[in-house]
Amino acid sequence: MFLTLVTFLPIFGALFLAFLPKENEGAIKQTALAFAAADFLLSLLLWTNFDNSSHRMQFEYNISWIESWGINYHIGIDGISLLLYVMTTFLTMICIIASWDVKKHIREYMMAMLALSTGMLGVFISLDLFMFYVFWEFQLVPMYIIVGVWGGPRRIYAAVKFFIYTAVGSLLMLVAIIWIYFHIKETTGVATADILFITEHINAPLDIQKWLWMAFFLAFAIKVPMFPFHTWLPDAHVEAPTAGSVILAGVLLKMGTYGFLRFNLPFFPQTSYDFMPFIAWLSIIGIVYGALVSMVQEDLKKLVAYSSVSHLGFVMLGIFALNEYGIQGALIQNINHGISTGALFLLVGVIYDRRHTRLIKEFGGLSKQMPVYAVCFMIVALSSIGLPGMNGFVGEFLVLMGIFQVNGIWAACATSGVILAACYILWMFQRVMFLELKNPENMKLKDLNMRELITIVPLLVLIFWIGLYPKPFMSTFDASVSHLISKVSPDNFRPTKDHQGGGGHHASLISKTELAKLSQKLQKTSHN
Amino acid sequence: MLLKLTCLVPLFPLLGSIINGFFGLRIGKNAVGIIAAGSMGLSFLTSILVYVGYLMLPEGQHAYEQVVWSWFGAGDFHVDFGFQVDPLTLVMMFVVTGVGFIIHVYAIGYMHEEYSFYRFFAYFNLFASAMLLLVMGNNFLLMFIGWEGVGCCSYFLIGYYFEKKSACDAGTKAFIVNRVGDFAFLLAVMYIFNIFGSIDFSTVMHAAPEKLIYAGEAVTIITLLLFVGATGKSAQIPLYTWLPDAMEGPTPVSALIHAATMVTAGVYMVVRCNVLFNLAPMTMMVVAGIGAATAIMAATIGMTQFDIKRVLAYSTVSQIGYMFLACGVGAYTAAIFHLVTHAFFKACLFLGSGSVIHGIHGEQDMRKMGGLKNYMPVTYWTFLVSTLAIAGIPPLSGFFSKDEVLYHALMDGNIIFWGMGISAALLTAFYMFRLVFMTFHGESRVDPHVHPHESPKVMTMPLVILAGLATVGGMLGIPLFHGWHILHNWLEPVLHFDLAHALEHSEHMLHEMGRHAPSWSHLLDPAEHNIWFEIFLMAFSACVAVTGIFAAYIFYVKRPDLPGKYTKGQWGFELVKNKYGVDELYDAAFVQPTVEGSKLLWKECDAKAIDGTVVGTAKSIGWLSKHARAFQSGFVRNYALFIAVGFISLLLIMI
Amino acid sequence: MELLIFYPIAGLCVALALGVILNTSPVGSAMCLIGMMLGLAGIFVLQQAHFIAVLQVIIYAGAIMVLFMFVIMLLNLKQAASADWVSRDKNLYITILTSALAIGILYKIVDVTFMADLDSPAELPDTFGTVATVGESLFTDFVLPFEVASLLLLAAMIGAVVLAKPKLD
Amino acid sequence: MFEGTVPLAHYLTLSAVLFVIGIVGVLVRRNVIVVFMSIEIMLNAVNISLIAFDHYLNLSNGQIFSFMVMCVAAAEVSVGLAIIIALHRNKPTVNLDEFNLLKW
Repeated sequence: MFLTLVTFLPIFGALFLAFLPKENEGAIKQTALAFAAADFLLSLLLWTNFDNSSHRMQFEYNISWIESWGINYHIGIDGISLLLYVMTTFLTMICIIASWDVKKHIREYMMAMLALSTGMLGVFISLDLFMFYVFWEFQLVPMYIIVGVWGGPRRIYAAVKFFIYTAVGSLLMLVAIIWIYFHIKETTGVATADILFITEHINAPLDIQKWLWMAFFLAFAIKVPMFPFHTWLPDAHVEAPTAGSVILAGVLLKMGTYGFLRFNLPFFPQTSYDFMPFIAWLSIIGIVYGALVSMVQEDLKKLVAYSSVSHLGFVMLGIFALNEYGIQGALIQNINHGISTGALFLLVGVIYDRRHTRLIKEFGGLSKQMPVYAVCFMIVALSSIGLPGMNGFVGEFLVLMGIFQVNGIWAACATSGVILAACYILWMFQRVMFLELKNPENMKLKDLNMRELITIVPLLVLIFWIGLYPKPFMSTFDASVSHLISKVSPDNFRPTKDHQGGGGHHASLISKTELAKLSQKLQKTSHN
Repeated sequence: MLLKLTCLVPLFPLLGSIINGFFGLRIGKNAVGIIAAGSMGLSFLTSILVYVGYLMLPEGQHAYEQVVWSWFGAGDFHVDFGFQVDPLTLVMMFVVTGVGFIIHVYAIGYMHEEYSFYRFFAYFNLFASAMLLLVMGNNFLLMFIGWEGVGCCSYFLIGYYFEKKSACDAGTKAFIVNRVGDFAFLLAVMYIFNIFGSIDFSTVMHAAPEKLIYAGEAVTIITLLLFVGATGKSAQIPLYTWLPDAMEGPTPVSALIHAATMVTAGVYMVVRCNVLFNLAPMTMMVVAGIGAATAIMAATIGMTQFDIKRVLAYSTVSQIGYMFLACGVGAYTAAIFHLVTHAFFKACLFLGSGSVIHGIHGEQDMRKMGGLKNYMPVTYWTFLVSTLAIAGIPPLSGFFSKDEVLYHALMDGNIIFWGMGISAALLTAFYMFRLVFMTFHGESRVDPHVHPHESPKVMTMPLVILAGLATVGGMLGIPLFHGWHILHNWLEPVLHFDLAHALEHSEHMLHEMGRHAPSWSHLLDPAEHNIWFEIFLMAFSACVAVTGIFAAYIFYVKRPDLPGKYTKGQWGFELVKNKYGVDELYDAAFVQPTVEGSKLLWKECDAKAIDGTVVGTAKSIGWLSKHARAFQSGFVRNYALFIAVGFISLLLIMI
Repeated sequence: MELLIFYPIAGLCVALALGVILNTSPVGSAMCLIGMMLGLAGIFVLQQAHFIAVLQVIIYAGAIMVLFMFVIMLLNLKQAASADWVSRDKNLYITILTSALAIGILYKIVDVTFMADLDSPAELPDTFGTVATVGESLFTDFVLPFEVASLLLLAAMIGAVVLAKPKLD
Repeated sequence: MFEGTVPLAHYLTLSAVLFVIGIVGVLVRRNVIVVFMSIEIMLNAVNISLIAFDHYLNLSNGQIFSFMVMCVAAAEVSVGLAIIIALHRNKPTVNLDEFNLLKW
């Protein structure tokens, strides 16, 4: 019940705001912030009461919703969703502070923000497929409104593209959900869409599994977004208001990766294993491609948006390493990306607010005019390129190590993204922050004010915290990941050692396997 | 227990950096300087305490590990935030904190006019802290924190004058080139984990002989990757191009980062992983070859440059080449020995050049110097001492260390390496004295408006100390009395390697795999140590050094017109002067294609192909709808027509 | 003999029907339509459906056509300014399509009709088609539809009044 | 040659021809009155068929039916013409293409 409260508190806040007079902007903002902050604190309470050692769903609550179809209001939280959940409430709070200066329709803006928050939280806690789908679609609406109403000049185009693109994927997922529902009904005799139940009992035939997997894949891959489904992202990011971009990068994209972990992997472990090379290559292409394209962007937000494609490539790669290093790395990288990219968007938003442009060539030499800003930007940028000691490194390294266990070549290709990340971030940083302060308009820029500092500093603290001591974060999903791995580990599906002829999925470089292979050959010859 | 203080060593500079970074503007320049240098001094003193603590370790224990906290992990992977104190670490700690302290003091004087004094020292302290992490970390990843941390600080310090485009470019270049090396390093670490299931130095080094096959594929790849990482950080072929550009930073930066400490991190890393390298003879060949080639190539470029700091930069590249040459032939002691002496004399040279630049108000072109020895005597004499040291004149430190490298190159390597080394030594003596003669001797070519002056005490004192160290540093490893080689005995626990044991294991493993082990017995023959031969070599190389100096004397003091005459119109000279066009080559081969390709990728692939497909789908649906809309014309007659068409088609089909 | 009467009347009816749709003036169309209906009444007589023939003349040719004429007069419709027949490009293809369809269906109907293997016609009693026979079945078997039809007419009447009257306010 | 009664097929053919003429009229004419008249033609064509079958099978149902058709025709015409008048009052034209509000 507590979880329900935390989840729905923001939308109650939104309803409450609707009754406030439109003119009283101060009260509106303060109320919105109060709700968001309360929600964040409550979610922290959730975290402190969370039992790290268990992989089971916690704070579970299950009552019937639509009885005749066996659809339940079933919620719960486990290690995989906990951090995302807390990050959602956290970023919502930050975003509300960051949008303090919104001029147009402030009340509606705050309402949309709070409603969005509930939508996103719902996605992470739903344990019923239909409920999940409802939340999944529901959060599109406030986001669509936020981009479409408070966005930049091409906001309508971006909003529509965002909405339709993601909805197309979700519809296929709906088909898959319905198929699964009837399949479960047929095989077990229980009409239910309960995710936990399905995870236990689903046993779809392999050829159909492939299609179901693809349907889920499309919905999540668009959301993540994986190459080549990423083109909605730059448009949406560029046009969205600052807070919208932060939420988009920080949480919405994570829903895609969360989906992979919650559905694709546990429902279809065999197919996930079969598709591993496919995903790995898509992710690697995404990593390199996102970085390369990011490098030549002229618009700051677009640059950051493309860098998201690259970063999310790492997350996907980690998930489909299908081992503990990879998935843990992917989960922490999820959080890292939310923090770093969120902070980058906030910082870009700061100069956009002041100068109303995001073109890199308009800037230069800002670090002279705005030293505090420059330092913050620098830290965030370095975290984004994965400097060890900051958060990005922990995730990236684990992901790469996970994938290295699977295939050394993949790891090498993906690691090249680390070089390219340095290229695009540093080049951008140089052009924006360094060089001479030439543009007269930039000479009047003010440094960060108190409110902006309040939004950035917590993120900076987290950057170092996760970078230096990620234990409190990583221990939350330790048990859940181990449990997941026990089900999806490739060892369950790899042909037994006797048939291991080519060993195509395994790094040919690894001496352990080499050893094993040779010893088998030896045995065979001795038998003959 | 004194060893518990270990974690304080990197902490002091970090604190200094934080204080200076946050409050530097408010507390004033003097306080900033005191905090910065003081934190380094404290760090140095703590290092001494740690050293004492280390000496008090019980017999047989050669390393102390201190785990501060558990950093991160997943599954069976686990990495600690822990420090390790062993002889190698201690040597490096002393170099970093000691030389670092001296350079910090110097920088107080050198940077005094700067507005962002505090920023400089914040970065500088941070660098020292990162460097200490690098040398003190007890596992590869902690080393990597330091490894990247120093790269990052170097980036900021090179780009310290961020309003200058060349400085920014140089910083970015340094970072990115370093990243290429880091990429390889990371892969190596992952590979190591894959094999050993751990990335702690002690575990890996201990298990290496049992888990890796001598000259096997795995160890060769690991060491090659590690070495690529080292080439990035230590500016070796093919990743050396960033170092000369890095001279855009303030001179103390060049002295500390780009001469004494950071660039030698690669050497440190190779020595740290000596067990792995010992198992990979092929990599060793590569290391030695690259080292020798870099030594000679950088020396040739150094002869043609006129920017005083660039000459020193190339000289640094060249000297690090020596260190890698030493590593490559298995003479790790020699490498570390040269690393230490190089830290002394090269720091002194850089600081001296800084003093010169400071004295003539920022001029760096040697063609606009000359005759400065009368104006700045202290600088001159210290500079001369260090130059003699680097040129290899006995009994200064450089002579001993370089000679040890060359001796091992000949004995454990082959005559080609030795030949390359000795030619590089000749060139070194030549270009270093060219530098001295052009700067301090002859006619003054200084701009008449500039009045050269000696630098303040705070700058000259460090010079004197470093010159002193450069003079006596050779005592660490006088090779003549073999049992008395201090450094060698000291490093013995780290460098101890039982080849026979490793080979035995390899044979065993190969046998298990059903392969036949090649004959390795010749590897176990002990190398003969001929003291007279060594003395002969020493004498020979001293003669070579003197020859180089004499040639420089002829060219730049006696007949200053000669160089111009000989070099004019020579395409070879132009090529060398343009650094063999490597920068341009890299630019054309890597940078431009990447940038242009990315633009193409963005404009053509992303915007047109991928987004075009998406938008195209939407548009074609729109187009269809637009035309389908014509059916809903609103004219009743049209609707009637469709009813009729439908009706008739039904009729036609059904009847 | 019957055939001799049938063919001229049928031909006339077809010609007049064509006249209805080809005439440019509504009045002309209406006149053609009256002619066609009278011709059809003749056809009905030929089929011995005397009652219906009479009704045809009274209701169609009389009442309905008069109504048409009234409306035409009321609206003061002159010859259309531009012939609406094929005035616009778009109409051309509609016309072609329609005609093609029309020919298609015509062909099909005629084809089917002539292909059908029909029995010889039933013997007709004298009472066929008289008012008495029709009236009898109308008020016995079909009394409910008959009443419904009257209701329909009533509704139509009211509807026509409501629709056609000018707004009250 | 002109002996005997008219075969059923001839009546039906006449009916079909008239019906098709009616359809064409409805579809191609734009004058709303003429369209109405074309509808009348179609109704009449149907009547022919009904009577012809009656005649052929000796029934009275067809006649009843054509009687009903006439009723409907009368009702339709009265209401339809009323609508036309109402429309004409709103928009002084009888051109059907002008009445395209259905498009929205």
